[in-house]
Amino acid sequence: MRVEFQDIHKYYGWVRANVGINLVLEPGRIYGLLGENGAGKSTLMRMLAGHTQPSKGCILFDGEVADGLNPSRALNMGVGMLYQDPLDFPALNIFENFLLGGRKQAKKQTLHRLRELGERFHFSLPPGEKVSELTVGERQQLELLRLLDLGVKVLVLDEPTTGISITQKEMLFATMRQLAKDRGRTIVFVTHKLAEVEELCEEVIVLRRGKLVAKLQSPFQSDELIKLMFGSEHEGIGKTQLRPELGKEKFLQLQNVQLLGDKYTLRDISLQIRPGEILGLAGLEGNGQELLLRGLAGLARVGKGRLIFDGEEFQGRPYLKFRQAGIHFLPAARLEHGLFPDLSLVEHFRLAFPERNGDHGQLLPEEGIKKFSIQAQLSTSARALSGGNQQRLLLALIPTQTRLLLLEHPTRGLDHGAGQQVWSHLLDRCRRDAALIFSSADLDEIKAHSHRVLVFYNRQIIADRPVHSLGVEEMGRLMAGQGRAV
Amino acid sequence: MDYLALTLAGILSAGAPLVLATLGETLTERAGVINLSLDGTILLSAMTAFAVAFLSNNPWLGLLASVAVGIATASIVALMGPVLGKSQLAVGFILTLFCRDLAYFLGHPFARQLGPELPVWTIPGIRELPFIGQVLGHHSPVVYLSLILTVYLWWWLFSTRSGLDVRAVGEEPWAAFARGIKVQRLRIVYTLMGGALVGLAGGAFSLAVKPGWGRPQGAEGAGWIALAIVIFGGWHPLRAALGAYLFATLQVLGIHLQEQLPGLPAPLFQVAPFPVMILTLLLVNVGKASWFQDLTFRYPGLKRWLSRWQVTAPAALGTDFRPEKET
Amino acid sequence: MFQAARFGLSLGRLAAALFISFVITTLILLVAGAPPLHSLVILFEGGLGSAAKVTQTIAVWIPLVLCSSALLLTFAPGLWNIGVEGQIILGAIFATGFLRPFPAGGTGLHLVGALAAGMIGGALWAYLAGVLRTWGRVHEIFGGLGLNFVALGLTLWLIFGPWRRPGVASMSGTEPLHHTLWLKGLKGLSLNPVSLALAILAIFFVIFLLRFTRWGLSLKAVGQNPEAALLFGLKPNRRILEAMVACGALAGLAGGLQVVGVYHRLLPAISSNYGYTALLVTMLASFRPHLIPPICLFFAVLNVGSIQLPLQLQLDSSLSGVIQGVLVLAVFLVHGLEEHFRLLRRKR
Amino acid sequence: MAGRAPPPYTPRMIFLGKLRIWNDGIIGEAERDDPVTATALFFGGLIIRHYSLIFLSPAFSFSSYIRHPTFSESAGALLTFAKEKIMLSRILRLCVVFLLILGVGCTKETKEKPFTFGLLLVGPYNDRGWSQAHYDAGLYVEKKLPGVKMLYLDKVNPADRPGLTLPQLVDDLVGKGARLIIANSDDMKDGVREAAEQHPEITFIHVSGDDVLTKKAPPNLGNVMGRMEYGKMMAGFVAALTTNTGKIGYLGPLINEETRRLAASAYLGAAYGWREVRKKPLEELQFKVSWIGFWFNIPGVTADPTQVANRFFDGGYDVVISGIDTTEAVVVAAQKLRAGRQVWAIPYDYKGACQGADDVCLGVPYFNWGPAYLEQVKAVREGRWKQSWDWDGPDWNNINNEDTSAIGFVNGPALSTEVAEKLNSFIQGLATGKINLFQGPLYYQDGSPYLKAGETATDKQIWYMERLLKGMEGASSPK
Repeated sequence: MRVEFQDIHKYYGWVRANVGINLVLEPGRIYGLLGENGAGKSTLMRMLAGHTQPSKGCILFDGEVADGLNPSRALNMGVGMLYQDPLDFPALNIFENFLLGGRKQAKKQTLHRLRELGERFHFSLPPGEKVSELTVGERQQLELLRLLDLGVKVLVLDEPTTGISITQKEMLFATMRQLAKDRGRTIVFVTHKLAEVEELCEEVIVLRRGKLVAKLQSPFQSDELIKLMFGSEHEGIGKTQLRPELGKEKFLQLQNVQLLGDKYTLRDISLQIRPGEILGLAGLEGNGQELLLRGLAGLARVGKGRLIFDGEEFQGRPYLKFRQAGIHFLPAARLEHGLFPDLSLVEHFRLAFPERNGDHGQLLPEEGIKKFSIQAQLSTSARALSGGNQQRLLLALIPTQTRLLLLEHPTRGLDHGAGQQVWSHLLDRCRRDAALIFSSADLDEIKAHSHRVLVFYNRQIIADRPVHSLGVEEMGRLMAGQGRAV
Repeated sequence: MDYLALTLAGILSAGAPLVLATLGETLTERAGVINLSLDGTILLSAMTAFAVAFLSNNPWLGLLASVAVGIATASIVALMGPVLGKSQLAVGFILTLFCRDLAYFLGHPFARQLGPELPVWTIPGIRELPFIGQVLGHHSPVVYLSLILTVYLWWWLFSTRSGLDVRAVGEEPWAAFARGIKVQRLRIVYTLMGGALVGLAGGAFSLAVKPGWGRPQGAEGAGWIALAIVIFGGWHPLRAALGAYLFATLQVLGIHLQEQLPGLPAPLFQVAPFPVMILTLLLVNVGKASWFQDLTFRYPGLKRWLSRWQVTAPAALGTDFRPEKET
Repeated sequence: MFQAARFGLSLGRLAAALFISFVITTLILLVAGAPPLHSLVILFEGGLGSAAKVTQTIAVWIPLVLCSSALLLTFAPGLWNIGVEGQIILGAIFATGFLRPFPAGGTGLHLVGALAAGMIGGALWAYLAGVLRTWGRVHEIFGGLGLNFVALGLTLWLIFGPWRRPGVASMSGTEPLHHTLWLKGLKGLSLNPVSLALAILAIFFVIFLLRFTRWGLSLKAVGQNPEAALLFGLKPNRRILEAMVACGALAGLAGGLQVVGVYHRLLPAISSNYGYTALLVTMLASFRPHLIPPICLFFAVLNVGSIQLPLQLQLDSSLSGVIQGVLVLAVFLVHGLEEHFRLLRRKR
Repeated sequence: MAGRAPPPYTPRMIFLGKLRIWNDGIIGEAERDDPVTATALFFGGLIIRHYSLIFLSPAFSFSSYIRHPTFSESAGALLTFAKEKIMLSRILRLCVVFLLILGVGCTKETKEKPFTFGLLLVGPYNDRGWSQAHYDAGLYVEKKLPGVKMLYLDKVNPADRPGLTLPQLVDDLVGKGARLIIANSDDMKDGVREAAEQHPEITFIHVSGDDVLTKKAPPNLGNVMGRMEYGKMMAGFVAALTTNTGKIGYLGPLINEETRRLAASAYLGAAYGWREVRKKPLEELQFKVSWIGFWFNIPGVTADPTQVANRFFDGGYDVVISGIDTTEAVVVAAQKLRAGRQVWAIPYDYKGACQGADDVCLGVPYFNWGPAYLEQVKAVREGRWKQSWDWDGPDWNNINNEDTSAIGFVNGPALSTEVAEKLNSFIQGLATGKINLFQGPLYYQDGSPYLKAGETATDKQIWYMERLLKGMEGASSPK
């Protein structure tokens, strides 16, 4: 089946997830859809699978406009999608998961199909087992079998290889080649791993910031792809600002720390930070940066090891102790996790600076608004602020005595100028002996501002290097699992 | 022996409306919707059932009317909750009060009237059996219905395709949506069907178990107890029905025990289901509390011990699912 | 200009909700075979028709306002404190318990003590629901509801058991308090200046807390975004417990006033469903404090006036509850439809 | 379309008495084939009709409209605009009052009123029990004394009328012109006394109370009660002569002197019948009292009388004597009978309590409050009322004479003629004083003496029954 995207736009409030995408997918081919986190890959594919509708533009199947697509219609048209976070039913067993949304047929037959498909791919999926007991990889296998059983014509796989073994991966690739060649299926392989794209795909589509930046034929040049993905023209954040001097003493130390997250565990982290130091965390989302930042803020449980701040052991202490010690965390989802949507700016100031009671009426908030050039009034609610203003508000709310700043994606969603402003504030803080640890999907930003870079891959820190010894390209390669670990 | 058989028969009969209501609510909650309005719905349908039976002199029409009332109130829950995205809990709560008062208001002319009751059926084959015959052989049709429905719903929910769809919708609506299951439609349909059963429970009260209408009818509080039993029963039809019978036993036994142990405070038996409900919820949910996670981290055995007791609520229970909100 | 437009919009909403309620109420009355307008006139006359009735209405208004303003405190952090009913009961139990050792009478000091005991009782019960919520993750609706029934059971046990009247086992209540322990009303009227003052004080106090203190603000913050509240160091769990306790104390005060000011003894129905009615009031007010007193007044008029329906029209007095329920449902419906159509429009 | 038969789903099936509106015919007939549309039109039509007429038709009488529930009635009403204006202004005034909260109160209606007495009933006026007996007595007074009007309010108990106190209700009745207030429940004792103190100009009767006896009553409060002991003795007698198993259950309300007295009387009657008539040893008679905690069922508060009755029957008790205000015992007995068991029940309080339960009802001891009420009303109206404590007995000439006898016993359809005959001679014995069951030696349940041998109980001894009697099972006092 031939799939055509015509001028697809997708907006979520302020966010432009997809902008004017035109694309044709031919039957019998394997496409790689490449891009950094937040580039709009998943959104585009979710529209194809009918999970969400485009704000503008349309999708054509074999030249016919598919209007008002929903998952059930998309499935009927033959589009199946394997979601990154498996969209399955942990509380039900494997057989039931296989059955759901599938063809109506006898139980015996279904069981037979499940066994047959499992054998073909060497997946071990006992029908009676609960899905909540499976690994993410096994859950993806199950989903894959289910989609194949449905006989989809267009198969979208969103990061399918994260949790499966190399043999299983090779089997999977072989199957996909077979499906494409012999049965004329269209396969879209959404990934950030260059090696897999090079190994499997005949064509690669690169998205960057919601736009389609390239469509290339195999064979690919790795360097070129990395440039396309992460940008090489340094359009991002200015790098001219001076880095602060480093202090002497190591005021934050992690010794063989184990961090326990909701979804995964980070093991054996050892780190040292000095005042004024800026540490960039590079890595694709879900590889451990989030957990490290939260762990340092006292929001994740420390399983083993010691977390020493200013000579005191902090593991096991409540979040408030961390906060009182001058550690401050700003989440990436500003409105969802960081602000109170319906409270006004003044109220935010009142909440953030309890000790400065006298100033609450006007002075402090006005000062803050001016200093951080927040374009709003005192009575504006946080919900009504633009992304940049939300971030500026969050910065304005950081207590003055803060000594360790932990930021997730400090400039995500901001334009150039706003990003510059954010950084000048942050650097200013660091010059006054605060340390800063931030994660970013923009490698140029990391390159521009960090003293040191940690690269995460596969939920491990695979590199801890001074920034001058690590180029953007190499960072990208390491993140995509293509470099040697250090 | 005779006494035991008669007591058992009494429990089956007294528990029947409660079983119907718990089954209905179990069905609704399995689809991810909480219908909190049970207590009011039961009264309103009990009143309607009696009024219709009284006017038409036909208890079966009354039973039908009770089902209709159950569906009607459930449709308000479905409209406000799944469709319009208002808080299901809030709407259910308001409806509880509203339906109860409406029942008293509209039922006023029918209070303390003599009206028709559902007939008692004798099951020929079973009636003659020595012990079982006395327990099972001679009951109102709603009692048989409650027994049959319990087994049927259990089979349906866990062994059929449509039952699977319902569970899927209540667990992961977005996953179900991605698989082309019409989540919204199923939620509405099963809210209504659950409501129908709850309505039937009301009819069973006023046409069989506590025949007649009045203020109070005697069914007051049954809805809340049913809600508690749904939780106690872990959203499983068999266990829920068992819970309902357990409660009926408790009530029958309560009168007995009160004579044997006069020191026992009588209200104990009236309020017993509620502490049990709180305890069940505690066991279900405490695993998510951070202090408890700390504890299980230190003593991993605790988690295993707890998991033996745990039942899980449908993961998406009471949540808002509206795909149109995404865009 | 913007303000005016918003005001107009909310007025429109109100008009729509009122219209819907009016239509439904009319229907219900017609179905019941009652003359619709006449019934409504009787209902309102029954609540406002004479000075005595107005004072009765105010007597109902007092606990309603106390409980509704208490609920504002728990709704601020997003809690559904359905357990307020049980908190009233516990307040009544504690107040009665405090006064029981004084069968020969006492002074005003005893009354103050009884009210304080009532507040403590309500607060304790609320604290229990709060702990279940914060530490046990038991949703406050189910925790509170369960505790309501337990509170009722406790009352009954006391009335039939340790606090029974000698030789009597009846649900009709405990031995009445000595008349010096009655919080007296104005001569010949059921209007009680002390209770009235306490209720007015309570609503102003709650408005003050929510509008002008950081504590009130942090409650709202917890309700809006618990995660951000945690990041801001606002201790969401502690705030939730505090809100519950404060709410429980006010509800307990209402319960204590029911004992010393209205019934002069402990009854099983001492809470008079005011907790549930107050929940309706608060929802109808959409959690806006300044709407609480008028809505409470409206509901109190309905409650008091409804007694005229059986007296004059041989109707059941539960019409008041029907109207109250319809009103809140209508407001929900109007809000829900508005949002629904906005979503649909946005989709298009 | 004209002349077509009404469709099968006419609203008659749905709602009572509204058929006229349908048949009036604003609603198009063609839609009747479609139930949904028809229902919508039915309701829509109701509303449109009711409100459009007010605003559109200048010739339509507003006041007659709101006075009458249906169009067909109101159409016949007079087209008086004057009245309409009065009503409108009343509404307007109400609005003003409502807005100003404490605005000027309405002027009282100044019409000449007939003599009005108020009746406060603890249960529903149609409970086929205690409250209905009082209600019927009120109707009896209205019938006997033209120009006397009854105002009644039923369900006066805190569970049904939360938030309202007895003095408030009395205020309201007094405001409506009542000059005599009768409160019919033991429960209202404290409230009545309080109200009587507040309204010294009004006469109060507290039924079943003893405030006059204990001298707690203010001078404007009197007590009335019927000597139900005799009725209960007859009930017990009949039960003992009918039972096959020798087990009699007594469904008791709450525990106090009155209820102990009545339960004990029933036992005495049963014991007499068992020993003297059936000539069986008293040890073989089981008589058990189960208390539910109030005069009628309040779910979640009292024990459920349905359950208690069920337990009696399932436990082999084949006659249940009801001591509560409602009819659960009879209803459950009828269910058991249909299930093939041979059981009987004896309701209480109300003459018509046997209706509808023909095959199980042995008879009913009932109160006939009419004569007492009539006397009180007359006395108050004529200004010769004096405080008294009346304990009225049956008219032994004819205990079922509605003009003279305060209590009676109606034989039930299930009563065998043989037992009925024996009952008659028992009643004769009571009437002539040949049989006096409150005669010693009698012992309390705990073995302590109640009446010495040969001693006959005084009224006070009977009234203040402290415990149940020896031979009865069940709690004597709250534990």
